[in-house]
Amino acid sequence: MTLYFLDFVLLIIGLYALVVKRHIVKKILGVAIMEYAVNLFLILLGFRKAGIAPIFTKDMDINTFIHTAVDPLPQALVLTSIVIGLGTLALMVAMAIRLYERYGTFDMEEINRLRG
Amino acid sequence: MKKNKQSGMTFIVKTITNLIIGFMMVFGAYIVLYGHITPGGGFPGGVMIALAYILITLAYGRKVVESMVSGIAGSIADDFGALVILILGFIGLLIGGTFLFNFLPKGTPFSLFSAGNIILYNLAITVKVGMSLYIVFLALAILQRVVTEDETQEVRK
Amino acid sequence: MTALLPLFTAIPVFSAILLLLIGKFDKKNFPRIWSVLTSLSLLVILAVIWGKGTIVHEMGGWKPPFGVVLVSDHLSRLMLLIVNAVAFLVTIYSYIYMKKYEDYLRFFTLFLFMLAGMNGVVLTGDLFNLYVFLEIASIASYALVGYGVDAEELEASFKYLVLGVLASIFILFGIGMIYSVTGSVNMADIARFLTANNIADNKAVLMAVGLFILGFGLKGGLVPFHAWLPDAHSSAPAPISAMLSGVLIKALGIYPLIRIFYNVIDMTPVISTIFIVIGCISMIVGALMGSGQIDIKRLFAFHSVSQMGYVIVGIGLGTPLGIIGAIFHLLNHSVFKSLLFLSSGAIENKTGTRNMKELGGLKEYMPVTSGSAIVGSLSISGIPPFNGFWSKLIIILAAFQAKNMWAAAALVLTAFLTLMCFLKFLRHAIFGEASERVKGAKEASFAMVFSLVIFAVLCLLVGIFNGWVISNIIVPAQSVITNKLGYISSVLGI
Amino acid sequence: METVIILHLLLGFMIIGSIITIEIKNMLSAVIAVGAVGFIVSMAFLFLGAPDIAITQVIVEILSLIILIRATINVDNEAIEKKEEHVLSNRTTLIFVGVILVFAWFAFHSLRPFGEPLMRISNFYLIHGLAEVGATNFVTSVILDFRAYDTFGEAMVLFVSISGAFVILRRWKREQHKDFLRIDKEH
Repeated sequence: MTLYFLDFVLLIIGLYALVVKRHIVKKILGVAIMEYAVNLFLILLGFRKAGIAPIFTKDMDINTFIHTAVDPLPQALVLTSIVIGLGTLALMVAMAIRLYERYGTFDMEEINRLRG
Repeated sequence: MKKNKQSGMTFIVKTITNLIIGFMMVFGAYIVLYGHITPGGGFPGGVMIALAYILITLAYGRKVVESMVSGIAGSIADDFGALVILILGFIGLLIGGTFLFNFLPKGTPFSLFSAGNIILYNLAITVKVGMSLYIVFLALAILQRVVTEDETQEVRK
Repeated sequence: MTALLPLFTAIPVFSAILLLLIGKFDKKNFPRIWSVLTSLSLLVILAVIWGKGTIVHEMGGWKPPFGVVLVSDHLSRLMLLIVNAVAFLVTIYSYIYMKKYEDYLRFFTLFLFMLAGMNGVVLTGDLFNLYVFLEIASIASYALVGYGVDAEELEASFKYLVLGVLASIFILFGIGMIYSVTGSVNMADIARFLTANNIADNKAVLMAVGLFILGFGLKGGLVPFHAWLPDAHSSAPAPISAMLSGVLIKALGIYPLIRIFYNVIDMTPVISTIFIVIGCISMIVGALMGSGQIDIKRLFAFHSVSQMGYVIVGIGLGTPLGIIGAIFHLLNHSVFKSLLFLSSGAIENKTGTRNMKELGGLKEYMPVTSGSAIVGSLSISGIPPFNGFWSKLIIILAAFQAKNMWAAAALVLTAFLTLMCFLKFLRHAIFGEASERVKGAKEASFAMVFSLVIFAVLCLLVGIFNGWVISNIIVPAQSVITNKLGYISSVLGI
Repeated sequence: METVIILHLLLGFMIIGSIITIEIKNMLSAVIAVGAVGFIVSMAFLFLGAPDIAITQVIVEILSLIILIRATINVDNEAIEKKEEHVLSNRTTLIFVGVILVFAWFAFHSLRPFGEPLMRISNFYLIHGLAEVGATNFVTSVILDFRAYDTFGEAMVLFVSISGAFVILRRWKREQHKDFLRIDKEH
């Protein structure tokens, strides 16, 4: 339980950075931290006590493997969401660069004011 | 690799890059090809190969890398990677009646060609992920130089 | 028949990639023709599978709870109709409109990906798959909002991107919690597990419910999280703001809410009151903030927020009549809101400004565009012969029937505010004396006028034949929503 | 038992690292701090028995670090000193966050206890994976065969974000009638 809770605290820290911080790159870093927190939460859900990685090797017996392997489904979900996070990060950095080029500053408040 | 002196980073970085590039490419290829036997798969392998090219860009500057894999060739390879995934899906739809059906024979568990068209998907995803991340890095690199030129100090790129 | 379902996402993706490949050689005509053909072919496929009951397609040949499954029941087909019909007409409209921007090869690629993402969201029966296709549609729309790469558009699309990613993270966290409690990601399997073990009231599911309302509410532009909507919809190119307001906030925001809170997790009284409260606030705040606007696109964007409030109130009421009214309003709103945004695009294209004060007397110079704008404004404010009137009437009746006086009062007040606001728009922009900017304007080109006229005719036809539309399209969709056990048995086949 | 302790330690480091990321002034060191948090996450994945995800996390982490450093290297790296709290006054955010944390604490108690996942669907994958798919890496068999549609969708997500980044990054000289479109600000 405390692992889930600590992970949720990490998510809240990322959310805090996203909402309160005015620097665009800090907002992007906040999003990155929230992505880590969610991915870690999904893998934490799939962990099995004294569980081994779901990779079947030659010297294993299939029956003991089935009862000790960790849950492969959340890992499939997390692999997808890591790459989605990379995609959104690339888009955000591209926009940050262009915003800096147009407004000359990374400060979101300044940009809102200039935009009128 | 022609070593033009003025662009790219210091000599030390260049020699280290020469040493590492071979290892990164081989390790990336291993992760992709054995993705269904040992940990790894299309995505990490593809990104690793893209990182090898990005390392060359950082160390030697864009001109050297563009001569090896140009932006246009990269985007065409990217489109072909995506097309291969789609075509495999459609073939599965024709043969097995459902989209993305695994129609190739499954083979013996620990051999290389053991899991039907999983290996084909892995290769297609490697080409797609690797090439698209390489191109987007080139785009980011190009723009970065333009920004610095506006500030009239030539950045050694 | 089941083999046709994956085509809804495969064909737009296939033609988008082909577009990128062949577009390198012929940048001018191939992209536009090809995307019109693609959206037409999707409409043809929809016509083929229209009346066939619930069709289930198991991806990769695996039985539902183990593989990903595509479910096409009446509700999904209604949403497919809305998404693909509006997309087809918007593609025809942007055939000419996009000339203003040079590079429209990437525009049509991203447009087709957004279409594929929305079709994927509407069709899938799997919670995580819904998240993946929601991401495809959202990322395509972030880039499309910032397509003009101008100072305002970049700022608006960055704000939209940040809030969109926030919503996706909350949705993924909610999916994780549901997975931990029920052990599965397939919607029908979750529903079966929750009803079998009646643990719908355990705290983890409640938190997941909260996260879903937060995430999908943000994607649907409901009030506490609507900050991005006016900027994004007004600074996007006209066809994109028509797609965003007309279809995207419904397919990514409202449809998942309906599907999850009626077919997966039970609609408890607590959730329905939350829906009604959010709906009422959205209606009133959207209408109030809309009335103060000068820029016609921002005015339409704020009214999108308030019209979505109507739909959410209808859904929150939970009575069959309320749901019928909500879905009917969903259909109507996508027709007349796309019409309004496309006409604002035509006006901006020809007169160069979106400022109501500077327009005036458009009816002499752009008769067809102003005619369609009049039809759109009348139907959004609920004037009898047009479609908006019937759906608003049904929702108000449902509110009275459900003895929810607060909701009924809010509904009537918003209807009145919307009417006032759009009369002001008509008086400023269409009637009155012509300003110097309008004098030089001539009628929009044929493709733009064509889709405007078709939307206007649809507004009128749906308004007149509302009886037929309700009984043949809306009631089957409503019966699917309220019949949760039917959904579970048709998907899992038990 | 000791994996739980190690995981608590790692999570503690992550929280410290992310607080450093937010509060530090120089932008470049903030990016480095996020890189550190990312690598600790990858270590946690190793302890949780997910080697695939650890490799992917490390590699994607390196790439996002390069892209982030690329964005912040040539620009003024000092954070904005102006008054920070503009969105919500400190007290309301703290109360709001406090309420969420308390509710989350009770919600996480009714989740499955850590270490005993409800393996309803995954048992099918583990039992039938070897026979019907033939891949010994079960995560890959889930990704590329049982749920191949997710990976198809996700490959397209990357494709969309790359062409989206190109749309944003393209050098494009709009025709001179750009100001013609601009809304007149002085009205």
